[in-house]
Amino acid sequence: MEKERKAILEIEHLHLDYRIGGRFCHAVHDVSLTIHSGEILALVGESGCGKTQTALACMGLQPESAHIGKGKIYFEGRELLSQSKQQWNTLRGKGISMIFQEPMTALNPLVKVGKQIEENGRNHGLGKIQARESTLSMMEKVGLPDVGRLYSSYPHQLSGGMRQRIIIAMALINDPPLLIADEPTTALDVTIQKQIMSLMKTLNKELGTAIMLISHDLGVVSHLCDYVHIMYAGTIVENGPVHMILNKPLHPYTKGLLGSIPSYGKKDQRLDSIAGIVPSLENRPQVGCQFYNRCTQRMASCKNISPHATMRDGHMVACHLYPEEA
Amino acid sequence: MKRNFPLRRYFSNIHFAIGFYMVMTVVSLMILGFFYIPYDPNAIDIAHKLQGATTAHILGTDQLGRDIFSRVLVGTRVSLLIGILVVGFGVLIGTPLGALSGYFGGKTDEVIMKVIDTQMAFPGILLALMIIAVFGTSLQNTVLALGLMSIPRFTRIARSGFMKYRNAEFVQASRARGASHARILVLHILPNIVPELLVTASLGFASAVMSEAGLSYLGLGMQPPNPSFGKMLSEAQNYILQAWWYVLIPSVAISLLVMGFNLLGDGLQSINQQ
Amino acid sequence: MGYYVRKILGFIVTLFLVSVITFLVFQILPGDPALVILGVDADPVQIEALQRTMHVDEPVVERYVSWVGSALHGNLGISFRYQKPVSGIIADCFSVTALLALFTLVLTILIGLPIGIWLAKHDKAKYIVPFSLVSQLGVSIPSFCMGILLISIFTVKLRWFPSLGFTPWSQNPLACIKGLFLPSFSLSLGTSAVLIRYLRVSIISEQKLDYVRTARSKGLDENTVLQRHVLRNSLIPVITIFGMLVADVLGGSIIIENVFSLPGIGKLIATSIATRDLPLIQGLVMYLACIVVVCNASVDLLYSLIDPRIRLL
Amino acid sequence: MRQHDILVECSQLVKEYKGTRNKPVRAVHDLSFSIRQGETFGLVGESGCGKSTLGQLMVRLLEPTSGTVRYTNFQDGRGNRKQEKAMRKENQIIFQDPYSSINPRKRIGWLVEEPLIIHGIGKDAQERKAMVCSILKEVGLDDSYLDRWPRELSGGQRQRVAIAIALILNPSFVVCDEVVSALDVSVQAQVLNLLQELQEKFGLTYLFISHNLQVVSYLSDRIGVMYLGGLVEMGDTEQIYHHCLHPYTKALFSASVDAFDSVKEDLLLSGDIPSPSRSPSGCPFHTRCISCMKRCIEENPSMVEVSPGHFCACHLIQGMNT
Repeated sequence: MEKERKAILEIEHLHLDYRIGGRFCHAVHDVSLTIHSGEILALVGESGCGKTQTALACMGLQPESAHIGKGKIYFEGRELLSQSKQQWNTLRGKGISMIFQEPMTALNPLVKVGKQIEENGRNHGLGKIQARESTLSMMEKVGLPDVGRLYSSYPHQLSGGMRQRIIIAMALINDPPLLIADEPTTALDVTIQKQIMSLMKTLNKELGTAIMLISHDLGVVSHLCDYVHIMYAGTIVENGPVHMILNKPLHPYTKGLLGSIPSYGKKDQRLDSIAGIVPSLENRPQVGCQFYNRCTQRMASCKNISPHATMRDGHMVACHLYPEEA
Repeated sequence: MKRNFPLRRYFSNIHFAIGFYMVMTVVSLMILGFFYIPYDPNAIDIAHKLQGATTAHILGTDQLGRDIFSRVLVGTRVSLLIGILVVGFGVLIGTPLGALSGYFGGKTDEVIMKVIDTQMAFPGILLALMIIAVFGTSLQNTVLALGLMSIPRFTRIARSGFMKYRNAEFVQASRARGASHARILVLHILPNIVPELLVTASLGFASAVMSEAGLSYLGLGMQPPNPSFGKMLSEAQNYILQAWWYVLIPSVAISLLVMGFNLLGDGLQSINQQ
Repeated sequence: MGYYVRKILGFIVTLFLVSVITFLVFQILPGDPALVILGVDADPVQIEALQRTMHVDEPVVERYVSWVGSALHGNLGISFRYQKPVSGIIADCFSVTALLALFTLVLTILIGLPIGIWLAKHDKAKYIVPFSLVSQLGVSIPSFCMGILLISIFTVKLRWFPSLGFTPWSQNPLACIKGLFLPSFSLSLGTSAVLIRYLRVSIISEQKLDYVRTARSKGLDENTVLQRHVLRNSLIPVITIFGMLVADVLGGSIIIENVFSLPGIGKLIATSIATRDLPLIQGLVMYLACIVVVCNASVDLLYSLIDPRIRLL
Repeated sequence: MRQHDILVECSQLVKEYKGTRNKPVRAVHDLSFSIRQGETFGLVGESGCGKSTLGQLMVRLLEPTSGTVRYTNFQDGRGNRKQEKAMRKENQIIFQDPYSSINPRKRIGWLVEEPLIIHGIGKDAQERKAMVCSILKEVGLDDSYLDRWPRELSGGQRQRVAIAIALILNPSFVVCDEVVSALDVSVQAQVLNLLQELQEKFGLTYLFISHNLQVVSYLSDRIGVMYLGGLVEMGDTEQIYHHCLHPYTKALFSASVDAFDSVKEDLLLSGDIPSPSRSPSGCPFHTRCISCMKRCIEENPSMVEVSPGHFCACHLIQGMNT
């Protein structure tokens, strides 16, 4: 059923390193994923696992100190990493848009919000009047009231939820096929978070925009996404349809992550937490499983051999517990 | 290893390292001056006036034939002494004021900051000039005048530091644990702003040296015949046609000290921010 | 509106405190002020006359009120030395200092702005380290040292600039500019170094903010991001610095006018201290401080006009 | 069930701040409730609802504008230094941000020992050190941490240190203000487990403040839901979880998505949380409530006990009762 859909973004074996003390330390290690048109895909993991770095690489916005070693990113069949600065500029905001975590700081405090939305349209070839019209209609589409007045207000006059709506309007004004949303609701209150999530779902249905959602919150992901990739220390350890991952996790890290989430149902039980913390960039093993040190089911082979992704029960998992079947 | 580590961190900062050596150059000149001065710095020898560098006078002589090198050696004492006294004055008065202002806030803060802000209305050495105009020229009055001038910068830094930490969670927590105000001020907050105070002290030292030179250039600092760099400069200016190199010597001495302490301060600041 | 009311109130309070400080400092003269001013060997008649003009027998508050009252009417007393009204003497000198300050500020912007922006754009150690050392030189060499060095090079050796003195603008504008160039240049080295440093830090820290990333993710090219977003926002904190620089320039001009023998306020202060012409000093101090306060107030005003966030606070 | 002795009791607690133009801002508005010995009382609410202010009032970091906080097992500390010190020993607070909740310029050993010095506990340095080591062990850190600096520790470890500092005085009541909110899920679970272990071991009473309904309903025996400075609903966790009545609580449950549950009732609140400085008339929630009536705009509902131990402040409920 998914084969009918067109692949929009394909990441193939992406490696992203930082040079620390003369050594290359990987922030993203051999990540491959595909997003199809109209789909919502989630990248889930704890902080420092490389999910934001992956997303930034798709926008060409990774920090200057980052080094993309290997890998290819295809957007609608076109390779991105080898393109010129100018080509990046025409792609950003029109082909792929991105929204960020902090709605409080993501808008220029000195420019009227309407102008900031409009700027994205103007930059990609809309005329003055046309840009203004589509700004206003986009603002209505994201559920903002009284758009005429809001157009000429400054960011500090708006609440967090409203700002996030403005940012979404800005990202979608050129009707991009793909939206990358980096923790779009983390900084918001839960009731506002819910509003933004349902807005994103509506826009995904109405406009057909594919969304790559980056989140640490499996709860958010479970209600918004079709497909999930679980990242740990720069690698994707497990991926598959969201209900599969949640109901039948295979990788010990995914299991630990799910076990760590407190809920009423687990009352008076100990949470199955994972010992230790995500290793910092310098302390990641060059070979072997990244999760080796914290894993409760580790084996001798885990330390020296990097696991390969294998198909199991309808989803992919990279762990030696699930060897490749002949 | 443990002792070595912090020092390496400081000296790997180029600003700190250069500043340190500049200051040490001047300080070692001063120390040399305590043990050995080639000539009496105030001995007049008109026969040998305005000579260039010779083996007898390695930096030459001034308009009265006094040995410039000896005068430089003694002059460093004045600059450094005034610097230390002024910074001490500023730290001892400015920091507690800033601490009270920042920690307690409210009316205390308003009053203290209004007075401090008012002081900023007197540009440059104007405040010092006013005090000297009233009390006359002397070492004590110079220190008093420059010391008063240096209070605001310490008050500001201390205030912003104490304000930042006043409601920090660790301060709240220790207040909830029963720690007294004095304990919180001295043991919890102060250590956190010492690095910034050190930076300010270093920059304050530089500006004290500069202001003192300015005052004595105007003839309102140390009185002759005591050697001081500012005075030497203004004397040298009168002989600029005969001996152009003479103006260089006090200029370099002042700049070395000022730049040394400025670089030290800058270096400390960027080390703190790491 | 509350913002402006509070600002104006603060402005008035500052002016009041400035006048109190200026007044009080001159009241704590050790000993009999008339005796101090005229010297021990002065004529008793003269001393008595002076005591009368100084109203030493009245209470401090009354004297302050009458002093401020007449100061508000433009009467700052009579100079001992010149036997002329202080306000008239100040007015004569002020044009020199004002021109000098103006020249210095223009030079500061001409030097500081482009270099600061360039350095922020090229934020690499190989540019920053040498530059920051050079800028340290600018900050650390006192302007009077720099002035004397410039005189010895450009006036004495090369004879490019006239020697000391001042030509009024109305007489010969070119000669006026030539005469003021060296003093304002030596002042502007320090101030532009400060400006560059703040500008660079401000731009760089602004570039790290989230909204710049948002602007980039719209596909704007680097120059547009810089011009339309970063530069405008990072100039706002620099406005404050500029207010401080005005004070710096005025303070620096006190000494630099003496170095270049410019007949401005600074020169006047130095000579009046040497001659213990107290009413003149008092008037000069009050005058300079008021200029600084007014400058700072206008910077605040400018700030609130540019930054929409401020009015609400 | 645990004991029902009341440990802390608040009655008609009000805390006002001075806002812009001297208009008072009500951070906490007419709050009455009590916390029982040995229980975990969970306090949920969104930003600006006054839950942190309430936490600080409970340990007397802030003085209430009116109303009282009363402790049953020791004297009220007001005006009496000795009693105040005793109160400070019994009540502790732990904060959210692991990076600012411990002093970055002091070694771990010094930090953990300090409360002992303030309260004059322990004969000598040796005895105090032994106490420090034993409490560090309780929170899962060993002796090697004594000489380490906070900057060398991870977020989770710092939070453990913060817990150790709070518990070394052997308090009876601990306010946990968003203690796990800044931590990653796996570390959050470690700290939650630790808090539960320590509670059992030392018989602690927690006031657990969080915006995360999942965490609160996992950990708490009873829950209070706050909105704009007031409690809107309070009851046993079971009552709140299964039979919540207030529209806000319902919306909160609907919004705090749980990876395991399917959404029970899809309730989407419109609008933003009003700022506490512009609190609406009548029921504070009426601007966003889906079942707002005329009465709600005019009159603030009071807390009514709908079933034993379950309180709710809503005109809908009161309508049903009468």
